[in-house]
Amino acid sequence: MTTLSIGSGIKTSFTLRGVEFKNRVFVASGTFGYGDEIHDLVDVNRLGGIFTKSLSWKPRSGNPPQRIVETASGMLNSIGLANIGVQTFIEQKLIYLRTFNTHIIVNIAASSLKEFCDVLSLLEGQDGIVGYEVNVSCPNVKEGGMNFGTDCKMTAEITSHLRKLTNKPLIIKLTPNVTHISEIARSAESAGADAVSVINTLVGMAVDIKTRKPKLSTVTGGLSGPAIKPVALAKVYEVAKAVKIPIFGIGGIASTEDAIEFLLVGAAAVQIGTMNFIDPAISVKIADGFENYARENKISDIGTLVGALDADVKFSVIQSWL
Amino acid sequence: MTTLSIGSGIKTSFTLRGVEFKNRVFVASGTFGYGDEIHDLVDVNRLGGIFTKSLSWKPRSGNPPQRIVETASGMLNSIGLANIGVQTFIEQKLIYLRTFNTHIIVNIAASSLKEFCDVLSLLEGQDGIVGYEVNVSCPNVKEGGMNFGTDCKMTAEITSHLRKLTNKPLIIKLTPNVTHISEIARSAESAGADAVSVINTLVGMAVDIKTRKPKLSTVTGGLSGPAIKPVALAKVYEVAKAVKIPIFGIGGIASTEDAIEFLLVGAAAVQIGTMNFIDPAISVKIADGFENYARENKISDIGTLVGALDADVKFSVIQSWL
Amino acid sequence: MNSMVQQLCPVQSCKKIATDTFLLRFNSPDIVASAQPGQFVNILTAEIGKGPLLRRPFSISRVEDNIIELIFHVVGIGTNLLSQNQPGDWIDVIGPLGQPFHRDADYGTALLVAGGIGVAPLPFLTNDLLKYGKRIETFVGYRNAGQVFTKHLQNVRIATDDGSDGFHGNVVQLLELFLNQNNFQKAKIFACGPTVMLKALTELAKRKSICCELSLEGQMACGIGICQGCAVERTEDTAKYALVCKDGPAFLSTEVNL
Amino acid sequence: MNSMVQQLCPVQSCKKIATDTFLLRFNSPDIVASAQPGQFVNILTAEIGKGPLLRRPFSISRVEDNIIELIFHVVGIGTNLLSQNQPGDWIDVIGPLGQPFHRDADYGTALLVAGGIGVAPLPFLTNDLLKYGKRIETFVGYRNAGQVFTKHLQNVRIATDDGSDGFHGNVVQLLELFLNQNNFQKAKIFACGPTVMLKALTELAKRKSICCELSLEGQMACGIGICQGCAVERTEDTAKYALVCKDGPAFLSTEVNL
Ligand SMILES: Cc1cc2nc3c(=O)[nH]c(=O)nc-3n(C[C@H](O)[C@H](O)[C@H](O)COP(=O)(O)OP(=O)(O)OC[C@H]3O[C@@H](n4cnc5c(N)ncnc54)[C@H](O)[C@@H]3O)c2cc1C
Ligand SMILES: Cc1cc2nc3c(=O)[nH]c(=O)nc-3n(C[C@H](O)[C@H](O)[C@H](O)COP(=O)(O)OP(=O)(O)OC[C@H]3O[C@@H](n4cnc5c(N)ncnc54)[C@H](O)[C@@H]3O)c2cc1C
Ligand SMILES: Cc1cc2nc3c(=O)[nH]c(=O)nc-3n(C[C@H](O)[C@H](O)[C@H](O)COP(=O)(O)O)c2cc1C
Ligand SMILES: Cc1cc2nc3c(=O)[nH]c(=O)nc-3n(C[C@H](O)[C@H](O)[C@H](O)COP(=O)(O)O)c2cc1C
Ligand code: FES
Ligand code: FES
Repeated sequence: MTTLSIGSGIKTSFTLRGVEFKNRVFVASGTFGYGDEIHDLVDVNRLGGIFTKSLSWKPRSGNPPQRIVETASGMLNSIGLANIGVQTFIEQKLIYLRTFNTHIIVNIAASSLKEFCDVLSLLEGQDGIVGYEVNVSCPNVKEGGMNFGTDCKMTAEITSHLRKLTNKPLIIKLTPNVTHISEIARSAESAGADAVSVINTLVGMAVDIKTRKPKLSTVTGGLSGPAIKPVALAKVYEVAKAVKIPIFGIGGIASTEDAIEFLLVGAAAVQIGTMNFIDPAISVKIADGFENYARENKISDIGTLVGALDADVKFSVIQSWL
Repeated sequence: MTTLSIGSGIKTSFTLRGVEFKNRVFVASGTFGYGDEIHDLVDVNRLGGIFTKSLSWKPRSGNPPQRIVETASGMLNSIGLANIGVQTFIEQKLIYLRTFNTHIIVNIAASSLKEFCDVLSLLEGQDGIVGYEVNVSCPNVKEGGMNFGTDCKMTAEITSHLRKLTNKPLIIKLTPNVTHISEIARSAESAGADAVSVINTLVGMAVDIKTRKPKLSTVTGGLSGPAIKPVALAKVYEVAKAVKIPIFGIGGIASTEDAIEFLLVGAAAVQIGTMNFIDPAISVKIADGFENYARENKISDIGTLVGALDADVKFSVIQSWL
Repeated sequence: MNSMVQQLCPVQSCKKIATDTFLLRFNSPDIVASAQPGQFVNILTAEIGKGPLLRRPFSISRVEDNIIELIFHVVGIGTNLLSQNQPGDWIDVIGPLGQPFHRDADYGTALLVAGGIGVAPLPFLTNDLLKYGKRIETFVGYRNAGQVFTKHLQNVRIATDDGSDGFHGNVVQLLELFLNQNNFQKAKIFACGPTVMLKALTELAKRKSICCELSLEGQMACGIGICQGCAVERTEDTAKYALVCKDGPAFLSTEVNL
Repeated sequence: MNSMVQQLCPVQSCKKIATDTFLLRFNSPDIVASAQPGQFVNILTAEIGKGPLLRRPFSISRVEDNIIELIFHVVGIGTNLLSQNQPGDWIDVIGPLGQPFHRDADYGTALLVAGGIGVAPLPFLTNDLLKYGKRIETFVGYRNAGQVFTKHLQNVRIATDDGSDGFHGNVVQLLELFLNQNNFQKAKIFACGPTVMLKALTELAKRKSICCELSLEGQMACGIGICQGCAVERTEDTAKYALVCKDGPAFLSTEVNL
């Protein structure tokens, strides 16, 4: 993990709470498994890091099929956070993950504040985890299933509790299904988050007109893929205007050009999600793409692109008449 | 306007506050002009009705170019509600629109409660307008540019004021860029709306990585087209569960099958937007498509499809873990 | 485990062989080297932006020298694009994927049963079973005579829904008739086809106490076990769901709830 | 107003004529019947789901019998798909669209100026101006010799950025040289090309007091005046913006702020 800049002399690395990441390209939670199934098809060691599938306290079997629907330039999923549970993860996956020459950030999901804390506490004792991403797009069972991430107070509460439990990078992953994502981001920042990830999936649905049933067993699911890229960019831009902590930009990234758009609007790094399914090597191609772009544009540090958007300030996200 | 059901014996019409519409297929505001430029390419008289471009009190020249960006299966627009103003509309367009054998619903946009009221009052005296659609996705100048449609109180206030001014169908067009669209819909319903239109565009953006500038002059714009269909369906479904008034379903409809999905999740009628640009005859094809579908499935009234989704009630929009 | 690869493969030929049915042949020494009957490949049917987002899964129908053969029905946009391939075109393929049929179990006669395009994996399976020295009886059901395709199969009996070829009825009924007339000591069913057919077959296999392996379909996003999209319910309690792409596509009929 | 139509038109031919440049010919008696120089057509480059969402606008380059000719550069996915057309394919076209060049004004010599693929509308214009009995001088600028295409043009002078053909420099410099050497009583410029070129030309026309008409490009969604997407700023006060698709694409250089 010492190759922080490549032979080309271009600085690709960046640091978050003392952790140095070799570059700014990551794979998004739930779209890369635990890195074991896919490593035949992509050199995971070339990545800035891997965000694991969301882990909960107990294993979750997930939602009944049908869990996937293809849509125009996108897909809906309703996996139901199927995962092996944190204990099994530690026992079965972590040893293998440690052999990778890249950083592992564990994504945590839970249905209560206590569960979030329990999962993180258990992970704290383990080697090979550099930080945590907290998936607040989960229903809070106590609050009648209300989504944690749609509420500033709940987001702040989770963040501040977890903050007390760890000194490692703590990244809050925000849901886009809110009126003002910047307010949620600010709550996370004030409560001690080191970074935010923007965005999780958009709520969407699809109907089978022959059976007249929803295509997904859970009626609605999460929309991802190139279709949502414009929304994701606008959310990252809104958050970047509101907070000082770094942002992981996520949503529909399918090329180096897409990823650079995210850097320019203010993302310090990007996560590749759905496109891993279509081209398992895409993330490494984008890591290479960043370097080529830097070379062609005589940029010595990819970091100079972050927030380098040349935008007319008189227009703001909410004020422009659409 | 008496052909409410076609020779086939299939009932295609429906009624809203005493106004009968010949079928359930409409064209969406801002995507059909005032019907005059496009009538060479589509028989407007075959439509349930036309929603006009948003009209404001004074003419609006709109935003500087670039106003349009193509995205994956969608487009961003930042037209800036360019329109000729309500007075010119009455003088120059309405006479011509009256010659159409279809219903005209005027869409109103404004930056203050007073402007909404003034525009509607002026239109009330005119023949040839069967109802109003109110675009609440506009910034409220008084409230520092906060979008009317993101706030229950402001939405209710506009609705109740306009309700007092007209006895014609009053339709509130909702923005999807909120946490709980059903709450906004309920406010509109309680305040006297006859129907809601769901959805307006999603906030999105795009960046030119060569110039490092936003592609749209206003930085962000509105995303429309097939990319947003899954989101639109989920929003219509959420609203349908919350209110009793009819819903106009809008968002990415590109085929008869798409439109039927909207009916099944609870839309009483549909509006076609972006796809008018790609296939100007699409709306009439969908009107025909509804009849063919009804014939093949031995349905005597298209209305029986509305809300006929066969969904497992134990899952709700917000509770399912994505 | 598999040694799967992602490759651009040159198309050798793409020909219509029955109503809406195409035979596609492409070159891939690497996939051929490790492919086994019952496995599948996942194909990008068009460059990004020129077709659907997700890859499309297809059973490996036959291998010959360095060539992979697929047989597929045109049912939507992806298969439509795939059918337009011509010699000289290149396709982006990931494979071989999934678990193969368990061919080495203890049985004398292999009963191969397919509904419609479910026939696709049978030629490869047939070829392999012949090596194991198994007796093979094949039963294929189609909607009508126009769809019938039986090349590279052994001892074929045909059923058509409209009676235009072979037995008038469905393929499970045809198999049942055969089972009633013949007495097997040890048989094993290998089946592929629509879910409704596989359900009926599961029922029949249970009644007749015949071991039955099903090749399932399932909506897939990744095809390699990372998205958890292609879940199918298990019958046993160990884990509630199996993944069609990783744990299957071939499952014992007693393992899964269809 | 136009009598525009939406039609499926049969492709007659599609050939590469210069670096990344294609000539597409398709049949449409209806569009030919009303087309005028400077107008354009709006084409669906692929069926829905098999290409980009929006139509793509192209100037009508020539008409001949019932055939419309387009010349285009492959710059992205839409033009790439369009270039793959073959005789026998059908394309969905809306046209003719927009306002034609104002050819009937009071001038003796027409100075036709094009940058790169801006040459596209000139053959149709040339043919028409010859009918009006105008003298024509044509100036075309390209990046390099490989891009040069001058068929159906009159009295052509070429500029290339790299000097590999004709004048070494840009086409506006070439025109200025020509204007300095010749004295015109009444000339009118008709121009089409990249915005940066049109800006320089506007400047030159102003200095030389020559009437100048520009064919603009603009990001379009509908092409028929209903989306308000293709706005260009006007110089006069009457209305702030004009629509490229409906009020243009041809505008006097004094009418618009580029
Ligand atoms: C393991 C496996 C092996 C298969 N082998 C074959 C084969 O050898 N020959 C063959 O003709 N077909 C086979 N199929 C089915 C084939 O994948 C689908 O017919 C194809 O994906 C349809 O794509 P489309 O774009 O034409 O249809 P569309 O209906 O437009 O596809 C829409 C979406 O639904 C999915 N889908 C549609 N039908 C199916 C299906 N039956 N199973 C799974 N997903 C589906 C598509 O992948 C896509 O995501 C197999 C499926 C699986 C899972
Ligand atoms: C009135 C008019 C006439 C034109 N005539 C010609 C012609 O005769 N020959 C020719 O080669 N080109 C012409 N163009 C430009 C041509 O429309 C674009 O090159 C084409 O749309 C690019 O599509 P693409 O998918 O290949 O490129 P992409 O870059 O993938 O397109 C992305 C988006 O940008 C738009 N776009 C890209 N370039 C342009 C452009 N220069 N002008 C307007 N929109 C653009 C596309 O329409 C699309 O919406 C004309 C444009 C206009 C407005
Ligand atoms: C199949 C699938 C599973 C996902 N699982 C998770 C998850 O477990 N936890 C999480 O925080 N996000 C999850 N996501 C969301 C992604 O990490 C990402 O935020 C989202 O897909 C948007 O990025 P994309 O458009 O690049 O896919 C999942 C997405 C997909 C498509
Ligand atoms: C170019 C354009 C202009 C629009 N103008 C308006 C408008 O003036 N008022 C309004 O209420 N909605 C406007 N809309 C939103 C549409 O009416 C519709 O709600 C939205 O586009 C989603 O539908 P679609 O995906 O079918 O386009 C506009 C949309 C587009 C694409
Ligand atoms: S298709 Fe992704 S896990 Fe099976
Ligand atoms: S492109 Fe729609 S108005 Fe010009």
